[in-house]
Amino acid sequence: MSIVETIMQYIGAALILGGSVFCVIGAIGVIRLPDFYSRCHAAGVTDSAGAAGVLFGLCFMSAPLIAFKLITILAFLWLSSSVATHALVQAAYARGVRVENPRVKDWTHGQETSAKKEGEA
Amino acid sequence: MIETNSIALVFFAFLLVIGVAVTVQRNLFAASMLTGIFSLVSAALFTLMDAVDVAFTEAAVGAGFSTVLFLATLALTKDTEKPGVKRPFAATFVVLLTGGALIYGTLDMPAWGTSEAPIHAHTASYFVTHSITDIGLPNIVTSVLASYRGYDTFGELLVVFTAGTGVTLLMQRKGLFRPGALAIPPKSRAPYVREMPVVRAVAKTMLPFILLFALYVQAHGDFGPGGGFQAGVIFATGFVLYGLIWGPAKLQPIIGGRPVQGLMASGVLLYGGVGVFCLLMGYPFLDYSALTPDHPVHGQHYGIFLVELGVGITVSAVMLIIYFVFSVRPRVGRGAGELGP
Amino acid sequence: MMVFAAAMATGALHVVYAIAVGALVLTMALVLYRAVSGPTVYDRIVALNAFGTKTVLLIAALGFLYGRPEWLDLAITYVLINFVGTLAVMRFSKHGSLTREAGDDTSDSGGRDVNVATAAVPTGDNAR
Amino acid sequence: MTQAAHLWHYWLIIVLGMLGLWVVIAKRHYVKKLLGLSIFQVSVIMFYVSMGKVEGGTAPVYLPGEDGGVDLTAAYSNPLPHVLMLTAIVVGVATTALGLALVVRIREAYGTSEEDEIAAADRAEEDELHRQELAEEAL
Amino acid sequence: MTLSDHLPVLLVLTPLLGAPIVSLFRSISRPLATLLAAATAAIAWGLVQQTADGSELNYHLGGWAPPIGIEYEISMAAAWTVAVVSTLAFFSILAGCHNAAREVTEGREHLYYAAFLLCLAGLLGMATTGDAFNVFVFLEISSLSTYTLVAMGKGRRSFTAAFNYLILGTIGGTFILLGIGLAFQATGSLNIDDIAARIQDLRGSRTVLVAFGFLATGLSIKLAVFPLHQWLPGAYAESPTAVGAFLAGTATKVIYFQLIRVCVMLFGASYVFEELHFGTLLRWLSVFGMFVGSLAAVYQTSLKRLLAFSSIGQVGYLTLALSLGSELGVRAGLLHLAAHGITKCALFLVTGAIVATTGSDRLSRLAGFGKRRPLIAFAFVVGGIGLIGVPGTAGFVSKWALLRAAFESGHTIIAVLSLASSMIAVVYVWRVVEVMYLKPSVETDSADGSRPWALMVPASILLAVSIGAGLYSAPATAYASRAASTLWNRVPVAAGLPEPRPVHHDDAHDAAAEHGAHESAAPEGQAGPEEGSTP
Repeated sequence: MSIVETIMQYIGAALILGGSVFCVIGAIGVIRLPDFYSRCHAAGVTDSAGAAGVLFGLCFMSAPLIAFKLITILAFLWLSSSVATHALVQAAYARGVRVENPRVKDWTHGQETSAKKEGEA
Repeated sequence: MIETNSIALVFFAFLLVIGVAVTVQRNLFAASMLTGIFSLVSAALFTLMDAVDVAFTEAAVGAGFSTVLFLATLALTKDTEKPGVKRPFAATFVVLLTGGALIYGTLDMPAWGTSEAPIHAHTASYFVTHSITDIGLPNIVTSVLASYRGYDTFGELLVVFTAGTGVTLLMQRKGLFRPGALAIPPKSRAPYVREMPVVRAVAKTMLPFILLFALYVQAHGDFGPGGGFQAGVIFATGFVLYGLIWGPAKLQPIIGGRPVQGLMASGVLLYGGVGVFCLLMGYPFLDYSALTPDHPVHGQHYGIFLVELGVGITVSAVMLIIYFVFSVRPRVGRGAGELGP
Repeated sequence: MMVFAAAMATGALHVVYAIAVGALVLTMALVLYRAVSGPTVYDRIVALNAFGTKTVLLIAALGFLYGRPEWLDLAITYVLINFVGTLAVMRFSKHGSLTREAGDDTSDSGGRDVNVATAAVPTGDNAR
Repeated sequence: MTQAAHLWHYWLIIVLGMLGLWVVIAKRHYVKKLLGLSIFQVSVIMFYVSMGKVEGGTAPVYLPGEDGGVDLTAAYSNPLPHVLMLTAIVVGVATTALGLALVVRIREAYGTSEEDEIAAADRAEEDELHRQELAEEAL
Repeated sequence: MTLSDHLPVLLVLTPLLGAPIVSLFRSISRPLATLLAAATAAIAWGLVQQTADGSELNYHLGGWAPPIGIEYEISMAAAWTVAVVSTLAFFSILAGCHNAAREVTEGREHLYYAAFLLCLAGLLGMATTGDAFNVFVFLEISSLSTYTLVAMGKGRRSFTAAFNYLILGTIGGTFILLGIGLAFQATGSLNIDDIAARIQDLRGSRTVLVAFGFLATGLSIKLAVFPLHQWLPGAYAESPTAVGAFLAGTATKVIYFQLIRVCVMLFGASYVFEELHFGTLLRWLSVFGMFVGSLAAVYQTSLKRLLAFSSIGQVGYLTLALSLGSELGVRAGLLHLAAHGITKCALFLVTGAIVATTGSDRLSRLAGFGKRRPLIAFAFVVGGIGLIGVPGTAGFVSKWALLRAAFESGHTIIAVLSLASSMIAVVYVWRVVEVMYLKPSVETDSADGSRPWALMVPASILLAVSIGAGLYSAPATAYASRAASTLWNRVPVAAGLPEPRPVHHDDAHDAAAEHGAHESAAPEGQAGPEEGSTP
């Protein structure tokens, strides 16, 4: 095994472990954060940083074809999960789901009526 | 093995939690989503148990298509369940009896995973040892599926066809497939058109790749997990995505009515036609050696390719039709006792 | 260096995959808790979506752990299914129960009989 | 007790399946019944698949061998249950689709998808018919 | 191989491939479906003729020998069953031709006929296959199409009937799947003969016991054996006339044949009846079923429901014959399978004709029907007499065989009880006769513009067959005796693994050359029609 491969494996291992850590952190966020929108953010961390870490890390360990598939998965994942979250948040907002975090000004409250109207249109 | 077992144990715990959640959840939208996740986790468990083809199918069908159907149904029916159960003690008794009998039956089964179990000793050993020379494909599952037990698969295709026929009979309204039958009145345009532009753009980008991936799965089934059935479902899923975002009225001119119904039958006829061709050549039904009598192995390859194609065509057509007739069904008002067509 | 490389190639790499799998399983467990407990349907959907994507990563990692990484096709399917599933939830719940839970974040209004305003039928006139 | 160490996979699967069966029998809402049915079916599929697992084996797709051929010495899991279960999955989804189509029609015809309400509606209809017949006979 | 060698598979293929073809040609779907059903029936009778000497036809699908591949195995009993089933299917479809137009929404008859043919194909495939899992596959084809067909009935209750049938039927099917799986686990084979031979050494195994339990329970659900019969009345009574006639005549009969095979062939009669004493359990369930079904039939107010409950009672006779655990019992079972199938199919068709003239199948609407429509009423009486088992009808032949079998196995009480339940049959048939002939006509028929003759012609032919077989029963009884004895005395042989096909040594290289594959040292597998990309 050449030095280059070894270094690649180290980088890969580091990325995988880093991605795993991001996943767990994000998951804790999904549990602990107070309202829907901030939980969305936490879930997003697992889907972006977590997924990227794990999948890029695996890329470093694998043959070109496998790496290509991994990149494809990552591309699909990034596109689909971010879009799904976006659509979901928009729907939730239109339905008047509130921000619960007391330290942030609840600006949904003021616009609730117009949001409701839009949602029913 | 300890690794496998511990991961399996965690998966089982997930499945139990999800199962209980499905049972107690009275919001049926949530219950359907949880069932989808149940399928996804069980598919992961199948992978762990080396059943990659089964996992592929379960993910595409159980987690994907079934869930979409459940949701589409719930959009048409009442979506919360009334509290309370029917005959809880009788049900529990039946379930305990059945489960007890099954557990009693496992007591004489060989330990999980032993390679000496009789199930591995007899026919399976033949498939593992000889399918490479008999048929010559790396994926043993495909060899068994399409050739050794090709008739079962033919039956399976007919099951799909039956479902397609049945759902169409039950749900299709007259003139549904006529062009313009689904013209959207301007007032109710909102639900589709108002859909977020970002979603639309991304879906449009992904669509060709999904269809391409389906073709890849179709062709690659001989070499790895995949095959006609999985490809058919994924192909249909691409169109389902299109229908979800642009609405069935936009989907209808693309898939057409009669053409899809024709495809539904033609996949079955392609599969059966290959068999009948063998029969006419003087070989038994579905003996693909008849395709190239000089080189039986080549015949097997051609035969498997053709029948997998037939499976793919019928499955995608049936899935599309089923989704389509569900999604265009108008929602009935609450308590309306009117009859259907 | 070569010694390390040998270690990486045999045992350590395996351990890395195992840790990744463990972390992903932990993530799934936590997210599943959110999916089961709610409180709003939107929370469930987000959690289930995240659960699905973690399954994708898990399948990929498992493939490497067991030395058959060519199973990645499976993971691609999972991504697609997950995306379509989430969109389907949103599309079909447009007039459904999602509105119902949004109002009260405290409980599932499961059994409550709330009148769903019969919103415009999307494909109106083929009914007749 | 030694058996528990070897058979717990099967037993957990059986518990899952029985959960599904319980939902089918005890729940009243038709969609819920179908959800339970699909859980039951998935468990049966799992039961088959786990019978096919060989310890230390790998998926039944040939590994490349030493001499450019395939590796026949490796332990492969049993492909036969997998093939059977592909069919069973298809049967499951076909049943689900048909069942859901029926649920939609039932809902349209009765205005509900709860079993007891439908039974009550049927009984009321039957009673009404009977009453009419009695009235006719009396005439 | 000549065409007649292919008859076993052609029998199933004709309706199976006929269904998609029928669904494509909507304008000629009606005559096409009738033609296909007729062809199927002809093939089935050809098989009866081929097996008449007690031989067994084997057909290896895909060219793979039994334990590896799927085998069609047509014994005399199987040929008997498929002949009855396909003939009844032909007559039902002939009758349904007329009625489909009214009962199925316009523009969809072609799909209706496709479902009909699929149902037939599923039943035939189940009866002829020699592979346990293949039984499940074809069971599901027939079940799924049955659910659809039942839901085609007139009122909204047909939907609930179909749904209940779907739920119970799927549970039954899944139980059967579990049973097959456990037997597969114990023996490693899926071929019925092979399992049967291997299971003889595993008699003490708890797995085998539970496998039998699940197979028997699953089949009992599908067969509507007494405590598991809830789906049957709705499914038969709410479905369209032709479907009701077809199901009543065939569906339970094929399942019954499967139960015979499971008890006698798969697990071995000595295991099932002597070790497990399954016969005792089944016998009492049958007796209960006979009484419950017949008594419930007495209290029905609609004709179709009356016939449906009578079917539950008749299933009791069928299982009673099997539960005797003797060759004579199987013979009686085979005879009753045919006799009841023909009679019940005819009765449902006559009921269809009654509905077509009066507009309802309520008993109260039949007052004075005997004077208004003497021929239809007479046909019903003839059918009812067959149902009771009066001498001179096919029903008598089979019930006599059953009584003889019961006496010979020493079950005198059972024989007396079955006679007693026949007396209840007299009561419910008499109720109809009383209403039709003795009550004054209260109203004129609500003419709904349909001609009952399309239904009456096939029904009369079937009734004539029933009377003919009752008067001249020798060929049928002789065939059934022989079929029962071959089935009963069959010794299963464990199938060894076949030799693999000879390898063409240059296959891989040829293929590589032909398809331009670059890796000359590629594994043989990669030389497929599409180029491989295995990493």
